[in-house]
Amino acid sequence: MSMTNTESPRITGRTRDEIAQRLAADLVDGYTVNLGVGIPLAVPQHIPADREVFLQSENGILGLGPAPEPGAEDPDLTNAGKQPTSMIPGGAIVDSATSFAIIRGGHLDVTILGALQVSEAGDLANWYVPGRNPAVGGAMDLVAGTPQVWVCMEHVDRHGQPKLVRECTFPLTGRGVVTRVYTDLAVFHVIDGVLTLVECAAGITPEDVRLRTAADYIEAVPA
Amino acid sequence: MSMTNTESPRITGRTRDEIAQRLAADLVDGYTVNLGVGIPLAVPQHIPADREVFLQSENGILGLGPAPEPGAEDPDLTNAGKQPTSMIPGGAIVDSATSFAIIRGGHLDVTILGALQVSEAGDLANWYVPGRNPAVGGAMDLVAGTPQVWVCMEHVDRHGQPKLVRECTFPLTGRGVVTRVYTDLAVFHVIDGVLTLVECAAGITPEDVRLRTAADYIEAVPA
Amino acid sequence: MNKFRTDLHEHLDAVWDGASIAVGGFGSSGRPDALLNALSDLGKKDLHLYVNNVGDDFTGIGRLVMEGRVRRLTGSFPVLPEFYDEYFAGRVELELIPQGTLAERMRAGGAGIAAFFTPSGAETMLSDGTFPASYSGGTPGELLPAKEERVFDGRAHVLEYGIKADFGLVKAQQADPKGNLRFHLSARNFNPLAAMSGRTTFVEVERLVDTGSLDPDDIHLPGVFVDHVVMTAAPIPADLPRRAASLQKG
Amino acid sequence: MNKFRTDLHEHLDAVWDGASIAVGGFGSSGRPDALLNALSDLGKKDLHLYVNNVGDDFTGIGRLVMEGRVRRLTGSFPVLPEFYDEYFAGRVELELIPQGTLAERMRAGGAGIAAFFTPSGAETMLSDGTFPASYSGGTPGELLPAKEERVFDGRAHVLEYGIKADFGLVKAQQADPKGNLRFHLSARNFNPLAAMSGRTTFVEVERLVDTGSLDPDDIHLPGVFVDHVVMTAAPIPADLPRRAASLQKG
Repeated sequence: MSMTNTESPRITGRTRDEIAQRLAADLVDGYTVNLGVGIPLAVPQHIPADREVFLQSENGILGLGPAPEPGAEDPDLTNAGKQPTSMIPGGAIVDSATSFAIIRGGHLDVTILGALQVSEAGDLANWYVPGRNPAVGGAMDLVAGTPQVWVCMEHVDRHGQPKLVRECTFPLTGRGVVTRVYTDLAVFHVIDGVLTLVECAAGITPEDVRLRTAADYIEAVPA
Repeated sequence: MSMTNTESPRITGRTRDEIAQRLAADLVDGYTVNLGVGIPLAVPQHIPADREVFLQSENGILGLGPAPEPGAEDPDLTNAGKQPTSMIPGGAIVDSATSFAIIRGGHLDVTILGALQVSEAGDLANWYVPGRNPAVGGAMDLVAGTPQVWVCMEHVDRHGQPKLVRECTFPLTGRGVVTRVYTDLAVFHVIDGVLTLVECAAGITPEDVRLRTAADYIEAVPA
Repeated sequence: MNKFRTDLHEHLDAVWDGASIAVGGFGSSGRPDALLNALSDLGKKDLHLYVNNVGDDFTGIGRLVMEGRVRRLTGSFPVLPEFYDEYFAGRVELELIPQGTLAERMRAGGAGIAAFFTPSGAETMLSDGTFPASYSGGTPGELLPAKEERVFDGRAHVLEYGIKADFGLVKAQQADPKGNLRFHLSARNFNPLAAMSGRTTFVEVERLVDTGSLDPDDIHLPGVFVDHVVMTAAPIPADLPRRAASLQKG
Repeated sequence: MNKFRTDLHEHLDAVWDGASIAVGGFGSSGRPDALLNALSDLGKKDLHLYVNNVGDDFTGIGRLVMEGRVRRLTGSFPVLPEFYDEYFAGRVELELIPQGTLAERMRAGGAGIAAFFTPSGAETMLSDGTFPASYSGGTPGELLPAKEERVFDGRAHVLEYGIKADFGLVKAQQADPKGNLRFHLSARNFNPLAAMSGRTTFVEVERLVDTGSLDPDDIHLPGVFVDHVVMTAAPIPADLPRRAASLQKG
C-alpha cells in the first residue's frame, strides 16, 4: 500500500510529447490503432519509420492521414474530433455501424486513450466529471471491444493527486479494461489483472513513483 | 365448420398460371416484392404494364430482371434458386445481412410464397415434410418480417385433401403470418386474424369452395 | 416510382408533433441541415431525436434544440454547451448512450432485430439506472432505467433495443430516382443507419443522377430504405463560421 | 504489411482439426472453392462449418462433406441429397437455422454483439427443441436446444448467438495489399459476413490490385477484417458441369 494523502514534491519526468513518444515505441508493425483526444493525438508523429501503423477513426475512417494543408480541407472528411483530416492510400470508408463493429468486435489492436483515473484492477474513468456536461462518444465501445487499451496520462492531476488509484471515484468507462498505462514518470502493465510497474522514466526512481501512486501494484522494473 | 374427410369431385378453376395472374392483378404500383419458388415465379410476367413492381432476391439483389439470354449468364449473378438471372436499371446489390435486414425489418411490401398448408389463423407450413430432407432457406425470415404474406397454391393437394386447414399438421414456417391466399378456386384474405373468402374463381361457387376447405372462415363474396 | 420531390415542405409536413426521428451526420459532417431547418420552418415540436451530436452551432439540431422543439435527445456526444443549459434547466431530456450502441440500435431497428446484448456501457452509470435523463428544479428528475445485464464468455453485457423511428433524415451525395444513394467519405457515418431506422425516410442530396447511372455494386444504400429525395444540400463551405453570431430562442 | 500470399497451403495449414469455419457463398456463387479444396488437400478434419448451402456438387463444401471432414454444419439450405444421406446416417450433424439468422449471427459475432432477439423461426420446430441435430442408428440423437423466447411488441422472438468462428473463408473479385475487398454482383452474399466472423480470415481473389487503386468510398469490406489474400480464384465458367461424374469418398 502506497496511498498518499499529501501532495508530493513536483518532479520532472517525461513531457506530454515524450509520453506519446514512449508509447509509440511499443506499437508493433501492422497494428491498427484508434486514438483518443489529448496526449494520444501526438502518438502518430513518433511512430518509428520502420513500422506501419494504421489509424482508425470512429466516424468510419480506416487509414487516417495527417491534417490537410490549409485550403485542402474537405467538410466530408473529418476526424473523431470533427476536425478536417486526410486519408492515406489503402484507406477505406465504412458507416458508423460497421465502424463500431470493427471496434466492438475486437478487430483493432490497440486503443490509446487519456484518463481521469485508472484503478489497480484496470478500471478506467475518462468520460465524465460529475457536475460538468456529460458526453461519452465512442469511449465505452472502444474499451469494451479493443484487446489492448493503452492509457497515456500525467501521473498526478493538477492538484498533485494520484490518478492511479485503488478504486476509481469518477464514473467508470469500463471495468478491468486497461492493459497499459504510460505516464510522465513510468510505464505500467496490467498482467493477469495485476497492475505492474515495468519501467521508470529517466531520472525517476521506483520510490518517486510509489509516492505519487495511490494504487497497489507490483514492481517489476529491470535493475 | 366445413371439414371434409372424403375426397370431393374434381372441378376446374384457375390454372397455376392463372393463379399467378390473379395475384399479380393485386400488386400495387411501387411495391417491392420477394418471390418464392413454384407458382410465385410466374407472377412477374403477369404484372400489369401500368405498374412498376420491384423484385428482391434474398441473396442480395434488388431489381431482379428476367432470365438472361443463353450465353449471357454470369456465374456472379444468380437468383435465390441459384439460377442465372439479370438486373434492371436502378437495381442494387447488398450483402446477405443487409438483404435480410431489408426482409426482417419490414421494408418489403409483399412476399409471395407457395404453401403445404395454411391454417384459419394464418399459420403457414411450407418448409418441411417430415421424413424428407429438411431445408429452410429464407422462408422463416420472409414470413416473420414482411407486412403482407400472400400465398398462392392449389386449393387441395394431389390426394384431394384440403390445404386450408383448422390447424397445420406440417411443421410451421410462421404463426399468424399469412395475409392472403390465392388458389385455383378462390381468394381469401385474413382480416383481423379471421380467414375470409372474398372471391371465387369464374364458374366456382362458394359451395364448391366450402366442400374443399377444412378451415373455418367467413364468406364475404360480393353477390 | 420516382422518389424525387420538388417541394420539400409539402412532403416533410407529414412529420407530426411528437414524432421520433433518426438523423444522420457526425457533427456537421453529413448532417441533413436543409431537412432539419425545414422542420423548424414548419413549426414542428415535441420531437424525439436520435442523433449522435447536437453539433457546435445553432444550425440543424442546434437550432431545433434552441427553439425548444426537442423533447428528448438520444445520442452520445451533444457538445453544444447551450444544449446542456437546456438539459439542466429541465427543458430537454437526454438519453446518453455509447456511440456504437446508437449506431447498432438504429441498424437493429431497421433490420427487425428487437434487441441485442453488447458489452459497451456494461457496469457503468449509463446502464445502472443512476444517470439523470432529465432535471427538474435543478435536481435530477427521471433516471435512465437500469439495463438488463447478462454475462457472456465471462464478460458483462447489457440489453439494448432496436430503434424504429417514425422518420429518418439523411444527407447523401448522390441519389437516383429509385432512391439509391451514395455518400462521400466520412459524411457517410450515421446516414445509412438513420435511413434504415426511419419508417419513412427523407434524403437531401447534392446531386440527382439518372436511373441506371449508379453501378449496382457501388450503391451504399439501396432505395428500398428511402421514400423521398430532395436536392437541397450544397457542400458545406470550408470557411463556414463554426458558431452563428445571432440566435433567436423560441 | 502486405497481405498477399503466394503459398496458399503454407498459410492455410494454420487451420487445426476441429476448427470452426465461417464460409462465404450462396450455392456455388461466390463460394471460395480454392480455399475449401485446399482444406481437403491438407487433410483437415472434424470441422464445424458455418455456411448457407452445401451446394449441388462434390466440389467445395460438398467435397469436404463427402470426404468425411465435416463434423457439424450450420446452415439454412444444404440441398445436396448426399449430404442428407450422411446426416441421417449419423456421420454429420446439422444445425438448421433460418438464412437471415445465419447472416446476422455471422455479422454479430464479428461485431462484438453476443446475442440478439429475432422473430425469425420463433414458434417453429427450429426453436422449440424438437429438431434433430444428429441421427444415431436411424433415429434422432441430439436435438437442437430450445431457444430462449421473449415477446417484443406482441410478437414472439428468439435469442440467437453471434458466431465467432476460428477462421473465415471468403471469395472476392478484387483485393489490394491491405486486404481491402470488392465483390462482384450477387457473389457478394455471405462473404463480407464470413470475413467479419472469422478470427483469422483467408480470401481468394480473381484480381490483385495496387494499394490506392480502390477508391475508399468503393471498398465493400475494409482490410481490417482480412488476414491472408491469395490469387487462386478464376471466374466459374458458365458451362461448368453442375455435378461431378466421379466421386471418391474418404
